Amino acid sequence: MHFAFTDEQAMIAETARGFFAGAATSERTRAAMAGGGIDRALWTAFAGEMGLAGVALPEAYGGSGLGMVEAAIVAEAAGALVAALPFLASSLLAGSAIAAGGSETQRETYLPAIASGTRIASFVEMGASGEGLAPHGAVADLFVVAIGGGVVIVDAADVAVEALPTMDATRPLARVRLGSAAIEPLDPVPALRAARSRGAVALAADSLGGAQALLDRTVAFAQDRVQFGRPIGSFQAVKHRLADMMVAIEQARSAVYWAACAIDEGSPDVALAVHSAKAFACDAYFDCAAAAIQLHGGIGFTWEHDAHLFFKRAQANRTLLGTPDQHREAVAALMLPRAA
Amino acid sequence: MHFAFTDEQAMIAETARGFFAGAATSERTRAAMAGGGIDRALWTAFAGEMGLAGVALPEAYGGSGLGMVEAAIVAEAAGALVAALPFLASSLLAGSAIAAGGSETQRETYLPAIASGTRIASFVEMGASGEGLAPHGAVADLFVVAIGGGVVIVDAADVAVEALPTMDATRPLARVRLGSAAIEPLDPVPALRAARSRGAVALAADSLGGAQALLDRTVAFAQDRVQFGRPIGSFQAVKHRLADMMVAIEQARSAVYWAACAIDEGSPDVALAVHSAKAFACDAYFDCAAAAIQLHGGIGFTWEHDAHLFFKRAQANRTLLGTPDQHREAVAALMLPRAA
Amino acid sequence: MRLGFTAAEEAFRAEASAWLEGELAGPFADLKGLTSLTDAPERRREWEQRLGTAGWSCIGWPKMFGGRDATLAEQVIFAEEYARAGGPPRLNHMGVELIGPTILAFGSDEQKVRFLPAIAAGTEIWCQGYSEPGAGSDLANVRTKAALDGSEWRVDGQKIWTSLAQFADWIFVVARSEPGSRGPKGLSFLMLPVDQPGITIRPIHQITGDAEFNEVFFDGATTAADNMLGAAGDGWRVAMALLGFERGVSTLAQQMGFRNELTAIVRAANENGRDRDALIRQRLARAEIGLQLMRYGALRMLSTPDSAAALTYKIQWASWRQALGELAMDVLGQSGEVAEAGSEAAMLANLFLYSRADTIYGGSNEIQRNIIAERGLGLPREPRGTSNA
Amino acid sequence: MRLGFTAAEEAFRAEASAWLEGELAGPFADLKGLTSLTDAPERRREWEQRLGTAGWSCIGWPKMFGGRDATLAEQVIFAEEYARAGGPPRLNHMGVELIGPTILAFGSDEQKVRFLPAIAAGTEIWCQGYSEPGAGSDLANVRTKAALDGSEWRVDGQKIWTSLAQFADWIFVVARSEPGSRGPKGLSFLMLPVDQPGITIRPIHQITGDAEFNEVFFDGATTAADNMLGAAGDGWRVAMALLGFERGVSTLAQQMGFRNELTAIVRAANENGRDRDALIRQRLARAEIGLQLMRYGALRMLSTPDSAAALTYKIQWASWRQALGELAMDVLGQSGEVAEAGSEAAMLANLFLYSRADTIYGGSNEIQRNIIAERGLGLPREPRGTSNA
Repeated sequence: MHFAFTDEQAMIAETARGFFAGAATSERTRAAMAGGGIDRALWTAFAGEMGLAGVALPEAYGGSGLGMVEAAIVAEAAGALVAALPFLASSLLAGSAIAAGGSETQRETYLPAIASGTRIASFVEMGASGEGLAPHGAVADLFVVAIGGGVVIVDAADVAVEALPTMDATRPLARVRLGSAAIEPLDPVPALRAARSRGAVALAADSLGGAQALLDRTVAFAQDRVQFGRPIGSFQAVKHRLADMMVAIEQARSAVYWAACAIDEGSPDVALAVHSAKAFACDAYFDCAAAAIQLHGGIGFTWEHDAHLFFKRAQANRTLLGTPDQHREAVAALMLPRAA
Repeated sequence: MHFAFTDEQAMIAETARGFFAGAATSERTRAAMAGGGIDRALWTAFAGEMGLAGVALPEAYGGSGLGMVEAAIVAEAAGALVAALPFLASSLLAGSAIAAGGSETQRETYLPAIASGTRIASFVEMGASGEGLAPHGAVADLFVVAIGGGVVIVDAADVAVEALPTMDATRPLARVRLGSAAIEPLDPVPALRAARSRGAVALAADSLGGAQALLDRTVAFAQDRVQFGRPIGSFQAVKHRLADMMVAIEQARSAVYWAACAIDEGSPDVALAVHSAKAFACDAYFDCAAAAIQLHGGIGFTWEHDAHLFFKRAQANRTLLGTPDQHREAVAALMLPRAA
Repeated sequence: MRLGFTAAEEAFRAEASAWLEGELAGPFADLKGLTSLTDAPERRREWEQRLGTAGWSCIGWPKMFGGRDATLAEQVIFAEEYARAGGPPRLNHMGVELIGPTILAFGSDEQKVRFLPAIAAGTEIWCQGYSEPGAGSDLANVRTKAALDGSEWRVDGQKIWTSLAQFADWIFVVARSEPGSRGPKGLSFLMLPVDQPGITIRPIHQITGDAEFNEVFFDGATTAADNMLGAAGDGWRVAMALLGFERGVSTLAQQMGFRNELTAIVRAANENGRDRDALIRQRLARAEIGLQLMRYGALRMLSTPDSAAALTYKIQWASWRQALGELAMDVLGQSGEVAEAGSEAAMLANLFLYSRADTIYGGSNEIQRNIIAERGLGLPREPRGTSNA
Repeated sequence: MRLGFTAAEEAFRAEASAWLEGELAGPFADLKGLTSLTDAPERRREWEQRLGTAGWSCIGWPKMFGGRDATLAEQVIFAEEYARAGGPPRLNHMGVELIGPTILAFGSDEQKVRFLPAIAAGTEIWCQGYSEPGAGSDLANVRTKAALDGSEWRVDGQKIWTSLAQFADWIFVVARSEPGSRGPKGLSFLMLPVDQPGITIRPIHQITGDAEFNEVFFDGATTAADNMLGAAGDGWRVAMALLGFERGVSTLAQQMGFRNELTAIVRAANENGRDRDALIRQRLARAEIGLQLMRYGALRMLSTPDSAAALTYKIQWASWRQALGELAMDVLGQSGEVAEAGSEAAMLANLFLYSRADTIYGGSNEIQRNIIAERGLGLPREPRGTSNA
């Protein structure tokens, strides 16, 4: 029992943070937002030189063979800069599904390209309508599609993909329709479980990174900005709201890494941990984003300030892969089996 | 359209406030709490000399013939001192039921005694178990009982009444069981509607009075109490929480008098108004009581300080005649007839 | 205490309703149900003028200035009927609701005749210049300067967060007319024509991508010497009184927009089945209750102008509407992320984003709580720092 | 990063579990599931002694002082198993979790030998004297005086909010030993026997009617000169370090009580059908998530002692438990108003009332937010007034 990063994990965290801080600038992110929600150069460096797209994919298929803790570390670092790249869609959702539910051939066929970033995958759960919303779907080369009781792989050329203007333009959604496309089935139960749980934890980690970045930026602003002759950070209303952000973030941190460990260790409480992390961290991110805008005052809701990028991503994180209410209801169902 | 007290209403408010401030002292209330939850001398003066128990009962039966607005004014004044008297149970619940659903004979028989305070009535809604909880039931001489689809009057001698130690000892509950008692039926629909709506608004008004009293007392404390070399009322955390209390209270005030007017004027939105007032004012009272204890610090949760009297009454107000959640659900049902 | 209306008032309601319905089903049908503050400015200018010619623009004003001497109850009724009929947001809100009443209260007879009829007729649209960059919620920290130069005031400085300046003919500003003065002293209240070389407007793009707000630059802007409300140095008093008018009948007009938004959310919940979710139902009920309490709070303010409800109104509506925006998105779910431009869902998504500003502009929630605590409850004032005036 | 335990640790778990189950099914069955802090003090004293003789009282301490040199993982496991077995609240919490570790850190060898084994053996129960009347959350504002009088310290003054003083043999206090000193300077940390003429204990009745807290009056109370921890004038440093131990393994013991409370609420909801109410389900889930995050927060604190999680823990648990109390009452509904004495419902009603104190004592939520903002985020300190030291 040691609930702190190993030296190797601390190094990965530092590397990932450094990478994003240098590369995922506001200018580049805004350019990506206007161009499909992907910074191609960032993605190439991230997946290629850095080898981070495959951080949690098996070594045998071109990944680093590390765990969900390491993937969460990377997602947290990406979230801190609201980086515009399909790490969630390609690696955590589609990649996890293929790794967990694919045949040997399927893994050999798809995972090396996903790990190296040369092919982008996405994931979509479809309702009875035969369509659904896929994150980064418009830039995907292939899709993992959950439909009916099955989970299948399908090439982007074989489905109808419609790019949709999305409030969070750093992770735009595309509407995907499955026609009579050629499909390859995966083992559905492990595939879906892996995609959902790893995706949820990655979103929770992204939220943690975003929330912490907003706290850091807002603290810096509150120390500099003077009103009524005092730095606004000296007003208790401001101090206390920043303190509340920290309280929420520290809990979110516990939640994210509890859930990541639970996945890696195959703990019996993995479902509880994943639902808890998704619900708590996404709510914390939203609350922190709301507070950050409020504490920045007028400048905080202008387009030129980055606060809205975080705010919109926070809202997107809440709605993707189940809302906080839905994940809490899932926790309640675990607690109250009789009444569920 | 004039949404402010008339001169007569302002005079009633002043009179009632003056009466309770002078008579319903902490010492007397605490003595009443130890003795059945009724200050007999207070009740005699309130109902007798002041003639306030019958404020909203018809003049023909010994009341003052005024409306729910005036009854709310009195309930608000009583709430401000957490006065221990059965105004709610006897006048607003049982008295309203008999006035609205009684025959001429029943009104003549019961209302004058209720208006003069010489007989105390209570009200209880019973479930399938044939029992229920009646406020001030242990000191009641008669009961209005809602059971099955009917509403009946029954003498206290003809039912089993068990006094129960109650968290809010200013309005203790008694368990009442209906045996094979002699009963007189009322017209159930108007009787139940009158008791529930007038009772709910009276509880909302009691909550308003209590919340405002807590705000006044806490503001005074915050101006006097020095910590870290400053009056605590100069700390923004304290100021802002007091401001939030005021924001809630002003809305509660609008809610209470909107609902009271709606009853008096027979407005089409009376159900919306009553549910809104009960939900909002009871929540506001609870929040204010919680804030008052917090802002008083250690002294606020001692037995000797009065804060807990308000806190417990606030909680009791939330649970009597439907919780805030239930009243909000009723509002939702009005808004969303299709899905109700 | 009485909430109902008399038969005469109900007759007035019928008249107002009939006129509004007729216009908004007929020549102005394109504006019916519009909610955006920035859309269709030219048509909304025509609507202002139509209201004016029919005498429905500023009904509470004296007849001699274009009003109809309407009673308070009639003003309440008109606001209700305007909402029920789906009237669009008033393009000249600042003129009708803020500067008009202020001119009525502080203006000279000449100023009243010069300005009020043009507002009532919808021929002169107004905007407001209060906030300045770097001052934020600190309204007394005005740096824009005004100097009397012969028969004209000359104004230099900058205002920010000026709503709808791009559509306005006139702007009112608070400027420092006594050099070296500090805080609320030495300020004057001036009215300037917008269309002049000394004034430049630059839109501020918000979180929605729209630009309702603007920066307004004054670089030797001028206005006639008698375009000052009150005396020189009286600016703070006039400005504060004007803010008081924000809590008048105009609150009912504002609430009409809120009602439309809530109705759209209920409709969305009906359509996607979220109206069966107990959590959503609670929040819809809270929204309904909150909106009703705004209405009855406004009626209390109007019936007793110095009621405590007035002090709490800004934070009440701002917080309510922000929560409404969050509710809207939670009703829409993921489809709110990809709402089609022009759809009602897109309007709600916009509400969600835009309402983040509600708790900031016009005195942030934090400032409002200070004001409530200090003015409403008599608590000690916040210590002012010394590093800056 | 690893949450699981080794096979050796699991063997330790089995041993601890077997012992606890045996005792709490056997000789101490009457204490199993007890949650009150004030009930059954004599039996709980016997339980302390039973833990002591079996070596399970202070397992993280060195063997020579009555511990068993348990690893951190073993301490976590023991806390979990203690909870699972339904162990009662530790009567000697202050001794085992606070003063014991402080003596280990600051005590002389003589002090360690004198005090630690008696704590581990459950023969000396401790309480804490920090707060003073009028000082509230302002811990540095200590007025209780200590003066060295030959071979003894003589203490005069008053402490308040002293938990469980009525059951204690020893009390530790912070007192002003340098006359005329102010704030955190000039304080000393003293340990005094409770049973002496110079000490009077008066219970404070709380909102529940119970009296867990006390006022403690020192009127020429004495203690031997060497019953001081650290040097004279070091009191603030020792006291702050002691507060740090509150965030150690003892948090896991505290959480065990929280778990019992949440379990009781779930049981009540199962029984009265409120477990089908979507609103209650959300709140139960929030409570479960919050409790789990306390657990994992505690494991982070224990794994990385200077983690930011430590700074936020007090407000986290206090706010969580207060919400838990409200949830309990909302699950019980009106029956919570009339809970029968001794019933589980009465325990929950008590939780509801008592938890109002959680956000006040031990540093109120407001003080905690100041500490987090100033120490955790580096924001400017709150200005201290000048009217009072």
